[in-house]
Amino acid sequence: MITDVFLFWFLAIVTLAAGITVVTVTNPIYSALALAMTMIGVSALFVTLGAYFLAGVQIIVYAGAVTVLFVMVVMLFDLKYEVVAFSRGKVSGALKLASGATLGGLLIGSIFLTVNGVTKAVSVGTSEKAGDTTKELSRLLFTKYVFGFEALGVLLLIIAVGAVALARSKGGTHAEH
Amino acid sequence: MPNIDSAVSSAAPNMVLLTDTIPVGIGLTHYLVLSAILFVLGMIGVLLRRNAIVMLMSIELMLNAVNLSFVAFSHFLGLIDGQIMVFFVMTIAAAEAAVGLAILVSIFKRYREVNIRFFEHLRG
Amino acid sequence: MGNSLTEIIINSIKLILVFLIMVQAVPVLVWLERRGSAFIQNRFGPNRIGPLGLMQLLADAVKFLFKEEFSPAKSVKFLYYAAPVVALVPATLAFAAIPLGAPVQWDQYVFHLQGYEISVGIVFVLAVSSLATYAILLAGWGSGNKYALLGALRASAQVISYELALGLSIVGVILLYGTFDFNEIIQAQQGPLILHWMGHEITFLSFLPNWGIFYQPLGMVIFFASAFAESNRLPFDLAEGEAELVAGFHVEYGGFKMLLFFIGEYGHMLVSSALIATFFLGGYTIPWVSMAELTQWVGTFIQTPNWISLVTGLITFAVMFAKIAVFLWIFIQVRWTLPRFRYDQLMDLGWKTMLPWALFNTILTATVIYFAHLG
Amino acid sequence: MPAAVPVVLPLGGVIFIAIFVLCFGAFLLFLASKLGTVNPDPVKYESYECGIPVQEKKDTKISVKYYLTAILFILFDIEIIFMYPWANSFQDFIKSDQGGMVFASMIVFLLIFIFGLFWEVKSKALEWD
Repeated sequence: MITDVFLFWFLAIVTLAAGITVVTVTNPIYSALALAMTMIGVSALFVTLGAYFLAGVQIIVYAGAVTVLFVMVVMLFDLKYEVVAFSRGKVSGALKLASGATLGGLLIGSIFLTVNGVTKAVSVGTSEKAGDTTKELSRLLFTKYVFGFEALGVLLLIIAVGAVALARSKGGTHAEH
Repeated sequence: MPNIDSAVSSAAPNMVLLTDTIPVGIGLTHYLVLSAILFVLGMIGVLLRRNAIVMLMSIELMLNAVNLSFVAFSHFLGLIDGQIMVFFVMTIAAAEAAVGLAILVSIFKRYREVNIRFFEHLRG
Repeated sequence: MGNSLTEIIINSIKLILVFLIMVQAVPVLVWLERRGSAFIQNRFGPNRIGPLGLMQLLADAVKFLFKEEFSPAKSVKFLYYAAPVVALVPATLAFAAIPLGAPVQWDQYVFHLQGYEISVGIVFVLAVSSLATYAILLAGWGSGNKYALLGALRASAQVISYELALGLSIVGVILLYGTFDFNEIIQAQQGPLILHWMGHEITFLSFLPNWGIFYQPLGMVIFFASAFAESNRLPFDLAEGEAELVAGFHVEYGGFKMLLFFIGEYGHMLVSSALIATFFLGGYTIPWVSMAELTQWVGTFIQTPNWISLVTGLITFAVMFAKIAVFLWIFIQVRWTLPRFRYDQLMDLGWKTMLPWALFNTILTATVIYFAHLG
Repeated sequence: MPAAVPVVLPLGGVIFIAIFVLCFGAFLLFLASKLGTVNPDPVKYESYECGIPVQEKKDTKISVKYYLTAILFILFDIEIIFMYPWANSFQDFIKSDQGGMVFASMIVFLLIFIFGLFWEVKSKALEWD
């Protein structure tokens, strides 16, 4: 039990530190790398929650694909340190920070107020064997959520077509001259 | 394998408060607070940063925070549905990043600019 | 990592041992590569130091350690030094997840001859190896050299393109065994090859072992070819096309930093070979000999159950390494036999040839499994 | 409460060996930097461009092809990831007589996938010259 607690705090600190780095660092390349670290941290937190398969998918999709795209784009743009990384204007900046803090306070407060009322369905056996979570996940995905699954397939197709069309349109990256 | 829906309804009489079942250690609250902090971090990033790429990264951060709370709920409530939602959110997030970056790259190629304030001046 | 301090310590030592196996394999592979290439090209290769030039490894290590350590003036120091260190991680993590031998039973303890048992092993290995792109991109960006950056972009575009074919070719294997767990896949490949079709048993092939290669020949070919591209080796080492790109993403690296990249690359080869052996060649099992027969045979020499278990584990470990060695030799042989692809040919091969064939393999496997279970 | 104990062993091991390898690599680099001779020379610290004087360019033109490849990779990668849970439990579905439905839904998904791939090839988004 003590190792569990230790693991959670370790991962939480790593994830939060990486998340803060994403927002505060002025060099976008370090932002992207910190984002990758955040993804890995969140994936490890998934493991502590028993979502083994999702943890793997999180790394493959986010850290292995999406963030690589971010890193590549930053490299293509050849962006160095920014002079004006943050929005100017002291009043508006303070306002934005304050609104962020307010939202955070509200969220955390509501979590503490309501979490006691969250009830747990006792008899539903999420098995402790990880493979079973995966099988359960795919059973639900292909029965209850099969329509959403197909819809996502269509969405991905549209995005693939759209991304290429965007790149080939006038002014796009692959425009024909 | 038990059907989830029927299992929930049949289990309704002996539902227990989560706080009763967790004597020590890490509970739902920990994960939810962590996810809330990550979400707020992402929001502050979107509000404060001017680089459009970093803003997209902050949006990814927010989506990750949501994923974390989905999985936490799924684990502590014993329902797999949350994990499937995470699956969907991941797909949407990747699609959003792909299209967002495609637009950014198009604009950058033309105007060599990623500052979000510059985007206001764009006219069709 | 375990519930008591002893378990934690034992597991830590085991993990470090697995890592050291990987690191120690690298100089041997380098020696093999140099001697092997010399053999293929009818020359001698390193033969001055020690018998068969074996001591060359030691000399090289010392040389690397005493080389001058410097970084180009335009490099981003942190990323430049981080890249070779990061390059070590994916291969190590992936290698530790692959079972290298039968579990050893010692009194009430069970030692698995693998770093950690993960029930979603396949997904884990794929996830970890998808992180290998970062080392390449970091090296290219950190060097502050435009050729390095170009090489890095090329290499990473190549790696991610072939990751698609690699990931899709495994779907057939997962369909076949219905699990992500390496140990279960190895268990399922024991015994003779008996095909099931609509409730009938087809036994005329039962002189063959029940290996995945006989079910998934196309999947294996695609997996093997993608593994070459993933580890950036010839005929896919476009990142290193020295004619136009000097030496690719590691042009500014020398001395020990280069050696770390080497360990990463050879580690990748090791992982690929081990994965092929696990998926398609029965892993650590011996063909035509079941585990029970092996234990019985060992039992004729040794009496103590602990030692029987240990010797059995070591024998299976040796078998696994023999299988890995075969594929490592093919890696080396191919490198010195085939010429390099052109970049457009490479991308065409990945996207327009291997991806459709892998799709075809998936559909075929699913259809056959579906109809085989009817009746 | 679902027990979280069996998680700890692999996750702790992964984190341990990752940190160990990072320290190992950093230590070796440190050792090499201490042991090696230092012999500075201004030319040595220039970028290596085959020995000719370094050509300074303000903006290096890098083909955006790489980036389009990366976008297409993300999309197809996700489609492949969707096949993993399906492949993992396809035989279980067949055993519980849901095989036909699941098989059909996957075929529809695969057709969408194939159509997307076909479209990309046809629109020459994957051409390298």
